[in-house]
Amino acid sequence: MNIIRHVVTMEVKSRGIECELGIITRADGSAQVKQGNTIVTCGVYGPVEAKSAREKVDKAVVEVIVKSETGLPGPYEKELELLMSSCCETMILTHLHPHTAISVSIQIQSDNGSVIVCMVHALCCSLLDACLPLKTTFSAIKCAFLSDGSMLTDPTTQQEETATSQLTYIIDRKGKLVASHATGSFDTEEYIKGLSVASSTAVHRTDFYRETISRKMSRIKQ
Amino acid sequence: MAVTSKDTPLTSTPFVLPGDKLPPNSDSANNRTGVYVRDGGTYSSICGKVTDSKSTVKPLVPPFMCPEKGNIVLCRVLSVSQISAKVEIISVGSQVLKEPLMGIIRREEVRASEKDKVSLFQSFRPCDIVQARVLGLGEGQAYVLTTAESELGVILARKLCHGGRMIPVSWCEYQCSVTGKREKRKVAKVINNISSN
Amino acid sequence: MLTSPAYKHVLYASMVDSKVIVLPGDAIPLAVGNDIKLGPGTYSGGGREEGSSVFVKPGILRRKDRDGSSSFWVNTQHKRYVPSEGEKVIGVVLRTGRVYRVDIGASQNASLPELAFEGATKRNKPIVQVGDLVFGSLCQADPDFEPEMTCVDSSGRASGMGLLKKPGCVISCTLSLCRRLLSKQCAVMEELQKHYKFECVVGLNGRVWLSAPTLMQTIIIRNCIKSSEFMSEDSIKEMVRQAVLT
Amino acid sequence: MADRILSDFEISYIKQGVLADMRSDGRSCRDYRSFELRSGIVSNTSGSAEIKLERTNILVGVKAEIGQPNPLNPNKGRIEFFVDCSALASPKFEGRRGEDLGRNLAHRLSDLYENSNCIDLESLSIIPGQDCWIIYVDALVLEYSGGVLDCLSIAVKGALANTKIPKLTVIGEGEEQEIEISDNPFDSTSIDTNNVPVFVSLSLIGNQFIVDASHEEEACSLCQLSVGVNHKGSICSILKEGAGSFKHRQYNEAISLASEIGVSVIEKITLTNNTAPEKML
Amino acid sequence: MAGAGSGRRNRYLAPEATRNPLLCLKEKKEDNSILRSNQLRQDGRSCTDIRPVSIQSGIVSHVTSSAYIELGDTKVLCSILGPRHTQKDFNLEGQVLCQVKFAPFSCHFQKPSQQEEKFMSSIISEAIVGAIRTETFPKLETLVNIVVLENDGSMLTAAILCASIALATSGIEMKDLPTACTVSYSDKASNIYYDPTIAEEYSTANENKDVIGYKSVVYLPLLREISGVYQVGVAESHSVSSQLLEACIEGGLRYHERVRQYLKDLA
Amino acid sequence: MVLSQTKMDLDFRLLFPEEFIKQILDEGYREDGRSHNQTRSTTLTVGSFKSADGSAVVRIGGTCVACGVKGELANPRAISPKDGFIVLNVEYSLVTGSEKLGAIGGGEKFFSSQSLTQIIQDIIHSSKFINLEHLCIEEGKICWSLNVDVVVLSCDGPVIDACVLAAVSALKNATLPSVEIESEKPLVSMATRNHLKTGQYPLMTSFAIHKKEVSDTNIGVLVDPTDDEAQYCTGIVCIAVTNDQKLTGLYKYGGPAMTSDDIQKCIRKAKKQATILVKLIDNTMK
Repeated sequence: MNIIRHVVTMEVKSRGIECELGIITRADGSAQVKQGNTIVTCGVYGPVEAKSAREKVDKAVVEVIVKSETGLPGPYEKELELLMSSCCETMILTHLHPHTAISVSIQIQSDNGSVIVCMVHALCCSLLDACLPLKTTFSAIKCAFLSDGSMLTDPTTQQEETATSQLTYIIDRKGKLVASHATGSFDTEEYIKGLSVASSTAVHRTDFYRETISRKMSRIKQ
Repeated sequence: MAVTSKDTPLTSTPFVLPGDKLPPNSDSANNRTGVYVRDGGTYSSICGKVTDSKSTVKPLVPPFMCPEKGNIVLCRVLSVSQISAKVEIISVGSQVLKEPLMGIIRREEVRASEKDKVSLFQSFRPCDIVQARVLGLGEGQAYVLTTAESELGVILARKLCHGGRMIPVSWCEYQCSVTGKREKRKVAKVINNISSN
Repeated sequence: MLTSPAYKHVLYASMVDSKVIVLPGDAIPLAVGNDIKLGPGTYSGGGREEGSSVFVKPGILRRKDRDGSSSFWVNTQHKRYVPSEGEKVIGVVLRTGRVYRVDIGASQNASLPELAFEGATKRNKPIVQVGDLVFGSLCQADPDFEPEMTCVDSSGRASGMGLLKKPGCVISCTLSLCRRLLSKQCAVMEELQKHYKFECVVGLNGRVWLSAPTLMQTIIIRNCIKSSEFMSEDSIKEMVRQAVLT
Repeated sequence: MADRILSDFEISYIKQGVLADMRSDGRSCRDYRSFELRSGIVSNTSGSAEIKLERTNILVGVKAEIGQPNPLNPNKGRIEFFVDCSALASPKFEGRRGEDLGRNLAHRLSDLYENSNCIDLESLSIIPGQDCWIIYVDALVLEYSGGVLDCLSIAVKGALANTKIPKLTVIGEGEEQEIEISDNPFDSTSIDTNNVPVFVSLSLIGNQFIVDASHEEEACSLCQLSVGVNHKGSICSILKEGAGSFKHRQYNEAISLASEIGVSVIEKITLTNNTAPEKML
Repeated sequence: MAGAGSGRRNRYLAPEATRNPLLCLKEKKEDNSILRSNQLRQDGRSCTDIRPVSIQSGIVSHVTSSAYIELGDTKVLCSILGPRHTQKDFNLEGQVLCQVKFAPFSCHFQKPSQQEEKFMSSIISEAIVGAIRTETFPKLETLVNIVVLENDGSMLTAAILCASIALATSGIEMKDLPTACTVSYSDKASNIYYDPTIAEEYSTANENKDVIGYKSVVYLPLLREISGVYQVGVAESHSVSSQLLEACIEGGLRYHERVRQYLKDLA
Repeated sequence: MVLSQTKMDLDFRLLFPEEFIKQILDEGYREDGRSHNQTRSTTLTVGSFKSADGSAVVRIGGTCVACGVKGELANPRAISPKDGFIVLNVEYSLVTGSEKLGAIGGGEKFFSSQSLTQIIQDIIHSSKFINLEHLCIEEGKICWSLNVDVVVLSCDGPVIDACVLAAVSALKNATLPSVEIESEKPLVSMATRNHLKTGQYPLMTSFAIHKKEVSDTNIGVLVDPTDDEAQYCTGIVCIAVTNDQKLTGLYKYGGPAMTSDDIQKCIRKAKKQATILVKLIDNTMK
């Protein structure tokens, strides 16, 4: 299973994404994404029976569980779950599978900065692997602004500590903003600059997804 | 020694609290709404102003009416299986329930004629609005409902995602205004001009 | 539509056999044919005219032109079975009673009425225990309701459907492999038929039932089918020949 | 308490019995069932007692240990209660229901002992703010047939009377004070429990309160009043449980009845305590 | 938040070994006697005065009904979740479940333990259920949720009054509106303080010698029955406790008038 | 009750709440008559609970949130001897009746209490509202640990805005007694109480965004959405602005994709709303 390193040139310096599909055999769709040494594994269990208490009549319910490296899930993981489930809710055409549940479990294996970006890519790859009906593919990028105004993309943990603001954008293939998680103190120009950088990488990420899918499909000779 | 709290006279002031004495009225037929009888005297069980005929109380807040046998209820279909359809009762008579209650329509109670050849899949779909009559309390969690009369059944078929309106075409079919697709339902004969009873 | 960057390296004119990978969100090229039929993997956004029809599943774009109208669909490779009407599936009986509950690997268990077997009447019904394998077709599969199975075709005959009573094993594989096993010129099946005499039932929900005279043969057949998914035609022939020798 | 399903006829039978002041086991509404209290029966505890009231059987063990005082009142000792309703007593006790009932009883007891300051807690303090005696009272309900709160309070009173706290001397002063416990088992002080109150529960059946209701009577009673009474007959704690409600007059009669019964029960306890020979197991 | 560390359960935990500042006070409070020289209490009320009562209803949205009451500084909020389905087993009689919770900042020293809250919930629910016509909602349950925002004495009174106002505006049929009152008393009930504040209420923590106990009674004024009693502290004889009962009933009736006045203005 | 034509519109709201709200939003109205950019009246009362060192109650339309700050003495961590602690927790109180039955339109909350806790803690930390060093009494030995407990009493709309406002005004209102150390033991004197030193405080505004049926490019934005509107709009944007107009948090959860000028429109609205709230805080704090 050769892994294609996908290094994006331009001024968007990113640590390069490596993705492996089908990691978890029992899951309907699964993916492990490595960015530098931030590693996230995500398993998707396609339309399954929903618990009658949470069952929705007209659309599928999305349940996301996030587990970080150590310890029990606390408020930090709960907030990431909210971000991921809101992405799924808007991207998946849930009204095609009423009365069912789509359960996603995300395990952060090692966290060395911009973990949300890695989680989003793992989520998108595993949804593609599970062939759930999606409106569009989506990807993410994280920009950290340092005190001297310079911008770092895809920062590691050390760079994140020194940064004054960390802006994470989740964008669809046309570069429009699907979700965002921005903390630290910044102003509008910085946010918009980060957003324009993010949307410029949208096309590269789509090609990356196309590569991953074609690698999965190429194992089958028509 | 016992506190001689004044015996509550017939309430001169029009406002009544639960427990205040009401003059005994003859028609104790509708003794359900806001009045109850205790060892002889009739007492009010809700707060409100006493109406001029001094027998019923205009309630401050409409009292909760639990679905009784024979009430007509408006409910929304939740899920349909082969033997029964689970519904969520939205309003009882003209009183809107603050929190929906569970109801169930069994296969035998869908249609009056040829009961056993009914297929629930052709009678209801989730998100339909159904008018039914309460058969009884039932022993489980849900109330037992029936749509065996001609004016009971699906009133409004569900809204399709592309906004088309479903128009009843015959006693057992709805047609979508946009795509023209026909869907089978147990249609209620809705007479438009009769206001709610 | 055509000039959008997603297609800059794709030749759209002749793509019957060249592999074109489609991602969710790619627009369907309306400019080519006049009326378009959309198969699985596409979504027409609810029938609005200005054609917001989009591909929603990733996979290989398949296209077939027949007398002016071209139909598009996407070959995907996934495991979770979504029931659709008329497909023949293999299920495991979970609960018996007036209506059997059968697990067909979908989001809801299918219901199989007691009398839906060939020649079944009130008195003599086939004895079915929990865990039995049933091969039947889905007579009703609507996303809102539970799927319903029957083992009788329209004229009341079993035509191969019913309980799989003989000893055999079930392998679960991806849905695209099952479809290939059912296609006429399937390499691995032809090869295996030359060497062994065995019975094989393919359910479209990703389950294949095999029964061969000896255990050894069953295992060989099982491995050949499983690994044939990732090989080309001739390498399959080669693989089967070696397997048979050992 | 552990509920027991009664048919309507049984309920009306019991009600008429109460009206005629003649209950099913021959007692009048004011009679207490005879009970037998034995103390000093468990060896490795500082004090213990066991009570048998008709078919209710409760075993209480008391252990005294040295620990931290409660920061709110640093110069006082502490009493901790724990009641365990074992599944032996009735099938309804396994799992959560037994625990809930046990916790309620323990809370009721600690509420009584804390608020009616019947035990001189200052004497239990060793070094104010640092160390004090903590009395752990563990009760085990072995058999259940009504009146469990009363028997529990009687058994605890008996066990506390029987408790031996070893003498100890404090060496050194200022910061590091040492405690040295004398190992001679005989020279030990005991806790003064004469004004420890006892619970009397009254159950309302029909419109009359009866004392010490049996299991069946408890099941068909509308509500219960549990009254803590000490040896002088003064009321230490009152709590009404159950959904029923009663008139003003009934309440006053019930409270005066309770204080009489309480005094007579306490006399019976002190009687059995002194006469019971010290059983050295 | 460098200080607190990442939470392990669904809450961030305070660091260990924290001490309440009230426990290490520099200057001791000298006079903690209840009565000032002119027979008035610290806040200028006479022994039988009750604190000003202010009531609001309909504060919480998306619930059947709600009420908020302030007795002086004691603030209690109650909401009723109307007759709804119950997961419990089948029971023809309607169920009433009451739950009391204290806000984390509601008490000066420590928030009451979970067992304490359960004990108060059982007292309140058993006092209220007698006044509700449970036969009008068979097979269903009604939830009475009470939150104490600040506890400055006679918390049980505030909770009962708040629950009865919320029930009155919820449309659930009732036999009677329960009312309640709390009094604290000194030795041999020489003087009885109506509606005591937290300082005047007896508790082993504060060392005021004057007060030796308190009693709260829940009363059904129109049925003229007592549906809840909780007395703490040593009362000399049963006549003392019946004297306290009369004081509570008399206070309860005053609160009942105040509630009737409020509901009348509401109409 | 046979549905007659006149009763249809009332029951339309009851039977198909989703379509009803979508239709109203498309025509530019709102269920309670407000325009899309109009917020509901915000009332803020401070210092209402005597049992807490600092407290605040915020009411935005139907939403009501109470917050109390209680200080406790704790010993600082070895790794950060100069830092005190701020332990912030948000919880939905029992009164909100959060566990609702009913499949469609069930009232379950968009933000769970844990995610609210995390967001508000991030915002207050990143806006440097309170410097932890100010909470230190004696380095390495004794420091203050502030328990900030936000209790949501009623939720009908932007719970997160009310929580941030409540936490900020409670911390600004909080006064801590002065403490001296005598032979290793802290002595607290209640006589002199001094306020906390606070920097820039964050203020949150949230918007519900929905896709206009007419043209799917532009996005409809609702300021200060009620619970029903937030439920049926597919996305929520929360923007935190400090009182000196710098951004300190921008969270977008789901909903239609937005271009950068949509976002700038929201940021401008958020800054305008923040100035209103700053005025409100200033005149309540006086």
